[in-house]
Amino acid sequence: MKTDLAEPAATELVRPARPSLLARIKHLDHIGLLTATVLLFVVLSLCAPYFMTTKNLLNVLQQSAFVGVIALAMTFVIVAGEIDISVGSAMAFASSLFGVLVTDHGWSLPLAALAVLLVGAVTGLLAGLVRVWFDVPSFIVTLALFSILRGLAQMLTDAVPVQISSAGFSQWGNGDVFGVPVPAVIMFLFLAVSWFVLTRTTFGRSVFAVGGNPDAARLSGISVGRIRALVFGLTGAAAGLAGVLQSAQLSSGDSTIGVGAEFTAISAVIIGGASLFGGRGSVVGTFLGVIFLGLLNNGMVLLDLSSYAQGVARGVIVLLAVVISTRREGVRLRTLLGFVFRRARS
Amino acid sequence: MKTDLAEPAATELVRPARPSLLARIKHLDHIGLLTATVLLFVVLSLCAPYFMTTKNLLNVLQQSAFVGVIALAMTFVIVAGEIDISVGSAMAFASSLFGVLVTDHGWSLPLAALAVLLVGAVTGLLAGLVRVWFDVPSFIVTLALFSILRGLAQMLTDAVPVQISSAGFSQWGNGDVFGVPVPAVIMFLFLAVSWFVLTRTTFGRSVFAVGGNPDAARLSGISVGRIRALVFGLTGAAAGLAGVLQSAQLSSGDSTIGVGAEFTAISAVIIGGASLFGGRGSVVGTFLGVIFLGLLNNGMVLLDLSSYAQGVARGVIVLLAVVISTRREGVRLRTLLGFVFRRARS
Amino acid sequence: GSNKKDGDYVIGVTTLFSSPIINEYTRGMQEAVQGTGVTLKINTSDSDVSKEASLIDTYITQHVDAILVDPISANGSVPAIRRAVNAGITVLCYDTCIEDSARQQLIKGYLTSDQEGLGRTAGEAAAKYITEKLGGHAKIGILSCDASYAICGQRQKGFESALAPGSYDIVAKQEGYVVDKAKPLASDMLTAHPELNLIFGQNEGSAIGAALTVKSDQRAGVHVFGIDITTVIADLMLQPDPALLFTAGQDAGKLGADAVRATVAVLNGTPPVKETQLIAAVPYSADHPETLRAYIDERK
Amino acid sequence: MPTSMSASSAPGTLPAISVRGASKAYGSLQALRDVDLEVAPGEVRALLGLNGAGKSTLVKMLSGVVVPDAGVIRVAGAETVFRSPHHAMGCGVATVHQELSLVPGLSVADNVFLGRWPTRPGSVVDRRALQDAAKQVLERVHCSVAPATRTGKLSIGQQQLVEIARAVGRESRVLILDEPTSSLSAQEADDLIALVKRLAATGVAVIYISHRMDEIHCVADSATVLRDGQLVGTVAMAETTSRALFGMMTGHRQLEPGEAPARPVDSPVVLKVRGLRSDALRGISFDLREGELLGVAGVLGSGRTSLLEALAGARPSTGAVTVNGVSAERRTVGRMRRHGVGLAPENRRTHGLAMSLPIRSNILMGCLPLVSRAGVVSSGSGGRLLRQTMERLRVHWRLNDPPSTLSGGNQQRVVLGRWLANGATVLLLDEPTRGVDIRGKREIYDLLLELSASGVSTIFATSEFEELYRLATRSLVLRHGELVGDVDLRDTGEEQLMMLAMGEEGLSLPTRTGTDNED
Ligand SMILES: Nc1ncnc2c1ncn2[C@@H]1O[C@H](COP(=O)(O)OP(=O)(O)OP(=O)(O)O)[C@@H](O)[C@H]1O
Ligand SMILES: Nc1ncnc2c1ncn2[C@@H]1O[C@H](COP(=O)(O)OP(=O)(O)OP(=O)(O)O)[C@@H](O)[C@H]1O
Ligand SMILES: [Mg+2]
Ligand SMILES: [Mg+2]
Repeated sequence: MKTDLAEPAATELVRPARPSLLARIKHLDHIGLLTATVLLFVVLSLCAPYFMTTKNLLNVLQQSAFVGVIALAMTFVIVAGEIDISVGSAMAFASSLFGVLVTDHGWSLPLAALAVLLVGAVTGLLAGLVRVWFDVPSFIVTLALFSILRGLAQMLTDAVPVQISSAGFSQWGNGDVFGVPVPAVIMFLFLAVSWFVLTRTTFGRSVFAVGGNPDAARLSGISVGRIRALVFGLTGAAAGLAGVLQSAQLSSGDSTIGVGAEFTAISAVIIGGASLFGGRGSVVGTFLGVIFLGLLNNGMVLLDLSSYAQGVARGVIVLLAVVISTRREGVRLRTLLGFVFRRARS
Repeated sequence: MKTDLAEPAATELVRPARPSLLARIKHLDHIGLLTATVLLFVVLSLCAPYFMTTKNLLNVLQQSAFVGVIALAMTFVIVAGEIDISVGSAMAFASSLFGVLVTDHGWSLPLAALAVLLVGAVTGLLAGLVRVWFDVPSFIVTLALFSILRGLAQMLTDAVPVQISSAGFSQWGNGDVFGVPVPAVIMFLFLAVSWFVLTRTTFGRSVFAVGGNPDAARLSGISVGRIRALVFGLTGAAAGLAGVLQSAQLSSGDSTIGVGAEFTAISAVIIGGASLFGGRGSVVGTFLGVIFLGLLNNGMVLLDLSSYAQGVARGVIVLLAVVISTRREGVRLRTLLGFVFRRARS
Repeated sequence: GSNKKDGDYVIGVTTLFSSPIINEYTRGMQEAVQGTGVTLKINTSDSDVSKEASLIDTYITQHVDAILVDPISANGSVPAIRRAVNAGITVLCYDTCIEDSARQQLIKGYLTSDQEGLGRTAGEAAAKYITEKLGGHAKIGILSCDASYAICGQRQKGFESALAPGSYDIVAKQEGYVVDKAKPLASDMLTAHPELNLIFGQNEGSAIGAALTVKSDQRAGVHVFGIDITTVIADLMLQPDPALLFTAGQDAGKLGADAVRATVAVLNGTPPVKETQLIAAVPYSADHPETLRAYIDERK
Repeated sequence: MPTSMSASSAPGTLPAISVRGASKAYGSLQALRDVDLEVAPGEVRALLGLNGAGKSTLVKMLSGVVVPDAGVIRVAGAETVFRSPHHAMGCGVATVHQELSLVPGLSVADNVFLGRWPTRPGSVVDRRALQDAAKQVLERVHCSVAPATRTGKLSIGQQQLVEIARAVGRESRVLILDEPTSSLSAQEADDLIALVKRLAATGVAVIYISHRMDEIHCVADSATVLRDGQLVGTVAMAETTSRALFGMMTGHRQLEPGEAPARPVDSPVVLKVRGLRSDALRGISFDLREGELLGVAGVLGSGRTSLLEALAGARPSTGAVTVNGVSAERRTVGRMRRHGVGLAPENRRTHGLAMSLPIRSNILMGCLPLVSRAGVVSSGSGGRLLRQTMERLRVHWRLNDPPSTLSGGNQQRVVLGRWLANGATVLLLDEPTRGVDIRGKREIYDLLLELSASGVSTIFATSEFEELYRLATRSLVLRHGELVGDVDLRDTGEEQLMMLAMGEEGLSLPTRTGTDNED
């Protein structure tokens, strides 16, 4: 059973105890992650000059928006027990396609944007279908796509950024609504929508069911294959959106963007408390995860850390964040430390 | 049970019918992959000039050796139901460390090599222990390590390759034994050893047991945690070895090498017929997978494919290879195609 | 194999990775062999030394007449090149090259943009700007690629050499040479250092990233000096009161063409040129829109 | 077999295993409180209790899986503290746990000796020795499977035998079996019981957990009863009756089992099946009437599960199926659900429930269309539906807890609830009371009878005759996927049924897979 994988310790051998009081109050989840984020926030506002300025915090929002949109969609994929590592390349592909459509073929911006989203969704859907029909793990299918889409992006643009000269367009990426950067606004909209879809619609419930136990889902009349394919369509579309936004920010279609985006997105989702084995996760958690990572990167630059040190620090802190936020009932740092010491002793 | 995940179709719902004759003879596994490799081989020797020269084929072996060593170790990790995406960075780290030890600290080559292997093994082991103690999915732990080790490598060398001037040393990477490149020889040794360990020793069986059903393993007194930690020690050491060999080939310690090695290695293992959900896999299959990928890359260059097109082609072909080699009983291309068409129609 | 008749040479080319500048190189090469019977095999080594090695080995097995290599690592690329030379293949460098001793021994010619010169050209423009507009002192931020590519270090060296000592402080430095990574870095850098009033972008991606940020963050006080010219960069400089004031362009097309010609020449028996042949930087300034327009039009 | 050989009464002999004052709490829940147990060599001790009484917890203590909060364990008189399951086995206590613990990817031989493979120097597995040893052990448990077979290919029953072979292979002084027969056909169960008796005769002390009274009576010398984690008492089987035991387990005397309802003859046909075929079914035809409770009997691998799955659309099949007059074409679970047909699968844990999701979701996942408009779930109607369903099931669950916090019986009811909530009119139940205690069973029986009274028709596959006769007056009998009987149970005895189910082959186990070598 999937969850056995998720929590080896939580199989028949150790059934979850009837919810403790702590566990009960913790039905507003993410207490662990919240603590971590707040902690980070406090530390940075103490150590990093200019961190606590509206401008800077808005910056963080804007910079997080691109990967944020992807991470939100990734939540569906991971809750369904799948994974998608093609999103970075998909972003580059979308950006390149968009550039070519607008500049070389003179499509109107909205039309091109629509087309790109559509293409993204369809690509993802196809990947999903391959995964379903041939029963190949999604890791492999999307790994293939990862390489294919990057190649296509370079073919489209010959690896030369395609200038998209339109003042209005760059507003999509750099403008703001009542001071809030447009990409951030879009991310918030996306957050609201995906929260609603995942928690309030039959589709969302089905995603959980499929991730929780595909066989049970199948026997309950949920079309497991359809759901699985659809979630990849979702990440595809999201990557498309992120690609367009990124193009807007750079006012060009660029085949080099999005490298490593898949890892950032997945980290955010897992930090957000989702289980890589499906059946557990929430868009709110993911959003927190995205913010956490955004703050982290921003803070490290503000602290003038060398790019090498940044790599090291990021790794360590992400790991800590995951450990904290995936402890079953909330934070429980005590047990955590106790754990280390006990082991250390033995 | 894990394998339910591996083959959703193979749970009670659709039980394998009584073994077909085809299935019976197929107890020499990998028939699918073998076919694919042979196919590729034939195609290339027909289309690609200079492909069928000893020199070229030896080249393929040498070029495959580095990632090959890693892939062989990765087989253990994947059979145990884990994954390690830190190997590329680990390679860079090993290479950098080696360079620094030899050139800046004047250690002797063998001593430095030993030290690097040790450090690699220990790092992997630690990652494994984190995964075990905090019950964090290995994907996340090694993702963190992926970022940490790359950073450390750059710190060590300040991202400037460290020259290792020693004629004898470059032989480790470029010399040959009776015409066979040294790295290839080492890969073959590694293949023999890991084949023996995985199929003939209690450790190997335990790896299968842990990957196939951790609870069962635990109940039978197999120390699941120990096994899990050990396999990561193995990839760590292998990455160290690959790093040293790579340094030898480049006669310098370089922090930029190994990018994407994790994906190549994992692809090779999966192409080799292992299941990402553990309990299934073989080093022989992995070796075939490595060779397959080596031939593919070599062939695409010989065919003067543009580097963009190569990306696309690689993705597509890897996917095909996986589909073919993971079909439960051998190749069964007919069913495969039938599948597509049926779906297409409906 | 210079016993061949002129015209039917096969030249294997390795490129660092896929970028506009590198495309300019290859474009120049392709144009140079137009009409001549020379064929080019162009492959990218994706900034991966081992992939480069395997590329060169493959060229060796293909019995190419010459290899035109853009080596990734001063030391790391040597062994493969040595194998090629031992196989009787003529090897020339372009853009970057291997460390000197080995180079003297193995390489039949090295053409590159004057990397330090690029930096110096940008530096001189910056120096002028500092004295005229900033009252003689600048607080400089660097968006670098030198942690990953040695030539970027040379550019930095050249840039600083052109600035009057004491006329500047480098207050921040971040590694970011791919535009989508460079932009947020520039943004955070500006936040962390409000006093910052000049950014030096060591390559195309960093220059663009910096320029875009200055615009989007409305930091009118800050201006960008960069290296490399592309249509995107030109376009940025043509905008009203541009953030990117000056860039030292490589004449990448010319470099590519000359590199191929030099290779063919060596194959035809003209003695190899041992010393580095530098292709001068081409200054592009926002004050001279016509040159920028010309650049863009050439590529329409 | 003579209960006199029960050593429990014989004074002087050291108990093979004994535990004093065993207590264990899981968080707030006291799963076990101050329990004493003492089993003599050669004695078969039944451990009885309702779901959640603490049987498995006690077993896990004796097998080193859980560490007791308090309590002293003695093996052959020597006080021991089990550090791990491995250690417990080392001390001669072998256990077959309630949940199967085999590695599907490894060969049967590997599984029989899991973790203690015979080795040559350098911890190299001695494969010949392994094969031979495995062969012997398998013969001892009358398991016909070849040692080289890949375990994943075996049926549940055969896997259960492999598990037992593993325990037996340890030559241990104490053998603990936690509901070993819950997934076995009647035939296999009998074989197992014979085996247990043989082992006991050789002086092995056996602790035997089961919810099947008939079994207990023929295998056990004595019985220890737990209730709510506490020891109720230990009695020699010779001196007690089922009803007394029921009483001890439940804390009050049981009512007489009711009579199965007469088969409705005149009521309309709701399900008409004609020539149903699948990989495992060879042309099955029958009618099901409204409110009817129809049993399906057969030995392991006879096709019961296949039949139910085919009807539920969960496995591809050909043939005509008509539900309430509407013919069901291109059957999928989704379509059959719309026809009002629902399946409660054989294996709750792996196919029935998502343990990571709350009970709420586990029920609603079967009736999302009902509680949603335009794809949007209305929490209002969802809540109402859940409340109604819980009323029909007569339960009060904390809907946000995972089903793993429920007893076996209640878990089964979650699955039933899914289909009731969905307004299903035809229920297909595969082994509905597997692993469910007598009280849970009775409750489920009552529920089913009630449902049938309210017009819901049910087809249930079972391996327990008791259950068959208790619920149904009519039963289909399958053999090798063929319908060999459609009998009226009121004039068909168990023996006849057995003969029908097994045909000429008599008592030989059906092998369902060729033994293809994987090494
Ligand atoms: N790991 C655990 N965590 C929390 N509670 C548990 C755990 N294991 C068992 N329990 C609870 O302890 C009680 C006894 O469980 P146990 O499995 O021993 O009962 P049982 O007699 O074996 O029931 P069954 O007949 O269904 O197997 C039950 O209430 C059960 O829910
Ligand atoms: N594990 C298996 N491997 C191969 N074939 C199987 C397997 N299980 C069942 N079959 C095939 O399906 C037929 C019917 O099996 P099915 O499980 O439906 O019967 P059953 O009476 O429900 O058995 P069970 O008692 O296990 O439920 C078997 O006779 C066999 O031919
Ligand atoms: Mg139990
Ligand atoms: Mg069945």
